[in-house]
Amino acid sequence: MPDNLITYRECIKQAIREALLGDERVFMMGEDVGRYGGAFAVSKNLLQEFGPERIMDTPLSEAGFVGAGIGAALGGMRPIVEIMTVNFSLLALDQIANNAATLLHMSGGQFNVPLVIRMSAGIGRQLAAQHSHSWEPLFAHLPGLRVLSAGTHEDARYMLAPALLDPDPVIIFEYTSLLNLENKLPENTGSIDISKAKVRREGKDISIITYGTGVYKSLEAATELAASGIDAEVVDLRILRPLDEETIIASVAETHRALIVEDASKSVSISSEVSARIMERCFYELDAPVKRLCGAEVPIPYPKHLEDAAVPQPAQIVSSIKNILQHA
Amino acid sequence: MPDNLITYRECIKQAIREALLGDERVFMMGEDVGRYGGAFAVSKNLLQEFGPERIMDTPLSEAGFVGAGIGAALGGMRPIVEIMTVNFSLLALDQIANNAATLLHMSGGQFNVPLVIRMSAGIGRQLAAQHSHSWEPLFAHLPGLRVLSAGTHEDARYMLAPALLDPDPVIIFEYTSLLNLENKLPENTGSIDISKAKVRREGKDISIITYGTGVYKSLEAATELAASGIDAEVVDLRILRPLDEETIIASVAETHRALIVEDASKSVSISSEVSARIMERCFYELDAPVKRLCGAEVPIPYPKHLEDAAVPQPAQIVSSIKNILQHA
Amino acid sequence: MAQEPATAKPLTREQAQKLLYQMVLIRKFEEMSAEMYTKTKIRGFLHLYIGEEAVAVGVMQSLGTEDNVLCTYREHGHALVRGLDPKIIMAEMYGKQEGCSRGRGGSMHLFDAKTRFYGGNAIVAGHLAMAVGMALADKKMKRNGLTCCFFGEGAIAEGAFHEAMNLAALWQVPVLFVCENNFYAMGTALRYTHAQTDLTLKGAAYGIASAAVDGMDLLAVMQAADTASDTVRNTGKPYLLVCNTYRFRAHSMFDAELYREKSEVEEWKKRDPIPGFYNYLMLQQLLTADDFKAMEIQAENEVQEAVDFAETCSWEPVEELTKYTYSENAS
Amino acid sequence: MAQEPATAKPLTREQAQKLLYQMVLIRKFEEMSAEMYTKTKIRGFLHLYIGEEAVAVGVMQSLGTEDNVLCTYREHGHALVRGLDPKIIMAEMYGKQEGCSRGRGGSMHLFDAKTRFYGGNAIVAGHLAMAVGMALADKKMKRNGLTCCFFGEGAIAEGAFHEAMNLAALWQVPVLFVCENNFYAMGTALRYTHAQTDLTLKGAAYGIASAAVDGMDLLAVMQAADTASDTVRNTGKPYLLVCNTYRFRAHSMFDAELYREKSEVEEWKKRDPIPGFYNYLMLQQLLTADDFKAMEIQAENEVQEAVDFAETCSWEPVEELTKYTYSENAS
Ligand SMILES: Cc1ncc(C[n+]2csc(CCOP(=O)(O)OP(=O)(O)O)c2C)c(N)n1
Ligand SMILES: Cc1ncc(C[n+]2csc(CCOP(=O)(O)OP(=O)(O)O)c2C)c(N)n1
Ligand SMILES: [Mg+2]
Ligand SMILES: [Mg+2]
Repeated sequence: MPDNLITYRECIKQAIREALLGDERVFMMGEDVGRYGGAFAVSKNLLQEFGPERIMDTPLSEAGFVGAGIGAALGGMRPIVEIMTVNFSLLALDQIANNAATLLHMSGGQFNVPLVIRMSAGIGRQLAAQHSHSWEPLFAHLPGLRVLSAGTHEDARYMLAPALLDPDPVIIFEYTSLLNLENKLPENTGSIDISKAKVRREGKDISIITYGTGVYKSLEAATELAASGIDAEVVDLRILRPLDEETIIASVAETHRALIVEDASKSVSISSEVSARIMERCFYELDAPVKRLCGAEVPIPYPKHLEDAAVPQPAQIVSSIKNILQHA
Repeated sequence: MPDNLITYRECIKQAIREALLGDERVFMMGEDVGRYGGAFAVSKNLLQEFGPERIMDTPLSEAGFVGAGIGAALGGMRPIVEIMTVNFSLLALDQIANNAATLLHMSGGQFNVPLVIRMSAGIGRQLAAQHSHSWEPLFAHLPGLRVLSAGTHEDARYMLAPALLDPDPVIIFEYTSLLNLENKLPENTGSIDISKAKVRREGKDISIITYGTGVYKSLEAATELAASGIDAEVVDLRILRPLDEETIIASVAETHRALIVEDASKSVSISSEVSARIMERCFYELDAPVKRLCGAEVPIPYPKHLEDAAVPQPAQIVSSIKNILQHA
Repeated sequence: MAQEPATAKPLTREQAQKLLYQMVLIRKFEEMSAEMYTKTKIRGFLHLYIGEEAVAVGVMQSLGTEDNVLCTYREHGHALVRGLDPKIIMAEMYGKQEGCSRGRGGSMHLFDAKTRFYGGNAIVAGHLAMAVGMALADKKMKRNGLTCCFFGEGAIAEGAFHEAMNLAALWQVPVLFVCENNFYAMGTALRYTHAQTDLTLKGAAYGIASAAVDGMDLLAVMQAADTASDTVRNTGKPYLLVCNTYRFRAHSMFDAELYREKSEVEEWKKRDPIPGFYNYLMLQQLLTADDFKAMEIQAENEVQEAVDFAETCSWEPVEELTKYTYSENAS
Repeated sequence: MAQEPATAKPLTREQAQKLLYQMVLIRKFEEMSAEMYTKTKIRGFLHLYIGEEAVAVGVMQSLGTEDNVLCTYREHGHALVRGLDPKIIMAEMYGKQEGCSRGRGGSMHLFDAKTRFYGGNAIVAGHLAMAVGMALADKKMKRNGLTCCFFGEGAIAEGAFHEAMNLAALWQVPVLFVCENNFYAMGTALRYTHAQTDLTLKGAAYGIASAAVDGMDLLAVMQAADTASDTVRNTGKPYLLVCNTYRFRAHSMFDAELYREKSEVEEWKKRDPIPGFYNYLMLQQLLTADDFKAMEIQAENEVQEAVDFAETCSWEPVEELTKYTYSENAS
């Protein structure tokens, strides 16, 4: 890679290596993370470097190994559990919702669960209905969880460390379609505040509020809009639960307009929540109704043209924004 | 019971009996539906009446028997699968999301899944964190499902029949805290349109939009408000997916104000979705920002006073509405 | 019922009486709980262990303080034997903040960090994989403890059981799986829950050593549990111990018991572990009738004190509702 | 590899050649699929069955048209043998609307109502309980069919396997569970997936009859499958048939095969089911070298026609994206 260009995959891998090197309580487990090298080659060679105690291949047993991760966290370890893709996460959702998310409160503060669960997510590789889910909204509904979404190289590289320091369960969504993408890492990051959203581009005409694969798509759209003289701000939510409401409100209070963009299907989504919060906090500041550009309400089909049609594309972001600005 | 008063429990039971009598493809299965008589005595004596082929006790295997229900539906039966309470439903969520909800689309229209899943839901019986979930929002996010909420005796009695006629998977939420409640059934119901919300009380000052246990609570609040000269409309969503947007919009277009009430915790909830839709469709008609009164973002604790504090109560509905009207 | 098992471990008078006392205390504590339930002091679900006392007492005596214990929602007995003060258990069941879970959990969710008592878990079979993970942590951290996980025979039908057993066996971690087979999962009898009703055969499917024992016979349970715990400690591998027992009471307070004959319950009551062990101790001259009287009075007093304590305890302020949803909210 | 199994069923020349042809067709079809993948005509995941052909061919010949078939994402072979036209399979893999799932599913989701082919299921072990339910429906409706459910040995670690087996055995429904044990679940070898690697022992935990067979030997598979299917039909009960086999190719197109030695693959290739069965037929004089040549050409032609067909097929209009999300949207 020329200069300081780095792939999103390499960002995740470096984050994991750093975590394993920095704390011997950290270990990683999941399906095919070891001998196979990770379903998406994220953990390639880590088994060789750290050995089978730190990089544990598990059988196909999502509920089992997530539950074991919770137990290991209770027992003083700092497990990184990889669910190969979000599509298999429902098998472990009872463990996550009923154990990881509730134990601290239910035990009156006695038992916290310092567990990190990483999952590949997102659509865009023609994997069809059962392998293309965007289930961020399901996790973001559950009290007791912290839910992160790594929509940029920066977050892929630097979110894991603070997640591991969090005494409570943290879910990290990573995006398969970004894995091969190269980008620069910002200088001097190294510590990320995982309670804060981040303005990825400042602008004064409208706030594009997004996360995950929506971030680069929105930045692309913003660049195109700039050519038409429209100055869009791009807010990367990053933390889907608990939402950083202040950053959202601050942005919309400045721009007076908002478009929320996400791949997940529209009903009962992150976008719904963001829209409702803007309604509650910024109603009198709005120059136009907040709009949502979300995934279609459909199981994702296999062919490229239908898959593309199922989630927002930069061109739609551009046209939606032009539309909002024309009518306001 | 005097006159035509009937308990919510009896409503459900009659609905099930009617279904079993009316179509021999219908059978019911679930944990303890037979010999035990149903965890909440809903199906008491049905085993005696219909025999073990039609009322099947299953082992503790939520994923297994829900999956089997999907298979039986594919095989031409019309299964009513009871998940004892919503709290165990995550164990079957993969089956529901990846099989029941996607098969029709994924197979290009070849395989529909005429399955009905009933679940007891809601809080109010001091069952603590793992047994007090309000997970309607999780199900309402999933394309391919129809999600119903029986917040009244009428719906407990008459929703099942149209659900069984639906060629696609239907999830019905029933509310444990209502089981012993007696009420009259409206005359001449008998057929319910499960694509439509229902205005349970007409009013012109504000729309209370709600579902589930929120319905009777909101009606109670509306009665109290009427005493203060406030005329609140109560919209029972009933169908949480796909939402009947038109009824919501029509109501808010008349009242120009809305409060959304639900027991589920606030973030990424049904209320979020309803608020976002009102934003999109009624922004210019609103006299005040839409507010949400939802469950607290917390695992539900056991003691009565904390449990009560965790979900909206009629008094809060009243004060929230007074607040909205004062500030508008 | 007073037959001596093959190789009873020689008991001192003190040990013997302590064990009997534990069973009596559970019995009295739960009888009082039922009473307090009807007086609406206790609410929610209440699952009584009456009849099954020999299992908790017999297994728990084989454990040490460094071991972890996980139970189901039917865990008052286990909590008592593990050493939780009856006062804080009763306060918990009242929902008072002096309770062992701050009143947040109630009967189904007793937790206590000091005694490594990890609940009180109310999703059937939901704690089995956690137990495997706790044992994994012990193994990784080279600590000596084992993890003891109690569950009902109904739990074995859940996929969670299968995954936990396979992982424990694959990873070779020290978990003692204790199946409390009381022959019913709510109203569903063993034969309607499992195609294969010999539950020890389940172990073989994972290459896990298994044994079954008469769970109404305290000495038999003790011996089987000692063997099981020793095996887990010596091999570092999991073990499945099936204790065949019976609950004399309803599943919970909402159970009309339509699914079993009264006569069946009466048959099992003849095998009540308390008179069983009582008779044995009398025969061995390790107990007098007066000892037992005193024991009953002591247990009744302890239970009454627990109730008195719970009555005086306080409600958590509503303002603290969301405290401990996340750790940063901790004071 | 040409040893005759104990009690081979006497084959006519026509039958024998048809079976061989099916294996050859799968092989050619998949080689072409791999090629079309590299040409980016096919996208997404592509899981090849090459090396495992004897399992699908051997089992499927024991089934009738009234039987249901459920498979995993590695199902091109099963679809072909079940009688789906190679054209509509290839069109599906191209994502064209003339495909068997209207192009919506691709390689992992072949569906065909006419032949009772219920996918193409890509959540590992997610289709097992469905299979049980389909068999339950057959039983309730007093139809004669059995339900045949294929899955990999990796699936056995999932809780879903356990629940499905127990339910099938409890309910006594006619399911033929066929475990295609190719010794790897992606990169995880059998010994890292299961503590108990003798998979037939799994059946015993549910009282389900089980057998294992050399899945590289078509005649052996046929015979074992006939026994299994007959047993299911005659008893109405489930059966677990473990076919030990091997995939010669990578798990999918994204697999560097770091987890196994090339030499291991080469060893297994010596047991390739196609030359194995070819040699047997030559010995039995049921096949000539010319027959085989002709067969290969015929298969190549069929596959080429499938590709040609797929090329000419059309894309579903974007406007139809949400069609069939619900039945009422159906035209
Ligand atoms: C996953 C799940 N499903 C259903 C229930 C409801 N439920 C509570 S206890 C119980 C029976 C459990 O039987 P068993 O495991 O034998 O334990 P026992 O109550 O007999 O001690 C059921 C069905 C639950 N708590 N969790
Ligand atoms: C529930 C679930 N977890 C993980 C995956 C990812 N995955 C796809 S195939 C596979 C291996 C399956 O192995 P096996 O069952 O032996 O079948 P094989 O591919 O060998 O035919 C895995 C882990 C999945 N599809 N579903
Ligand atoms: Mg039991
Ligand atoms: Mg395999």
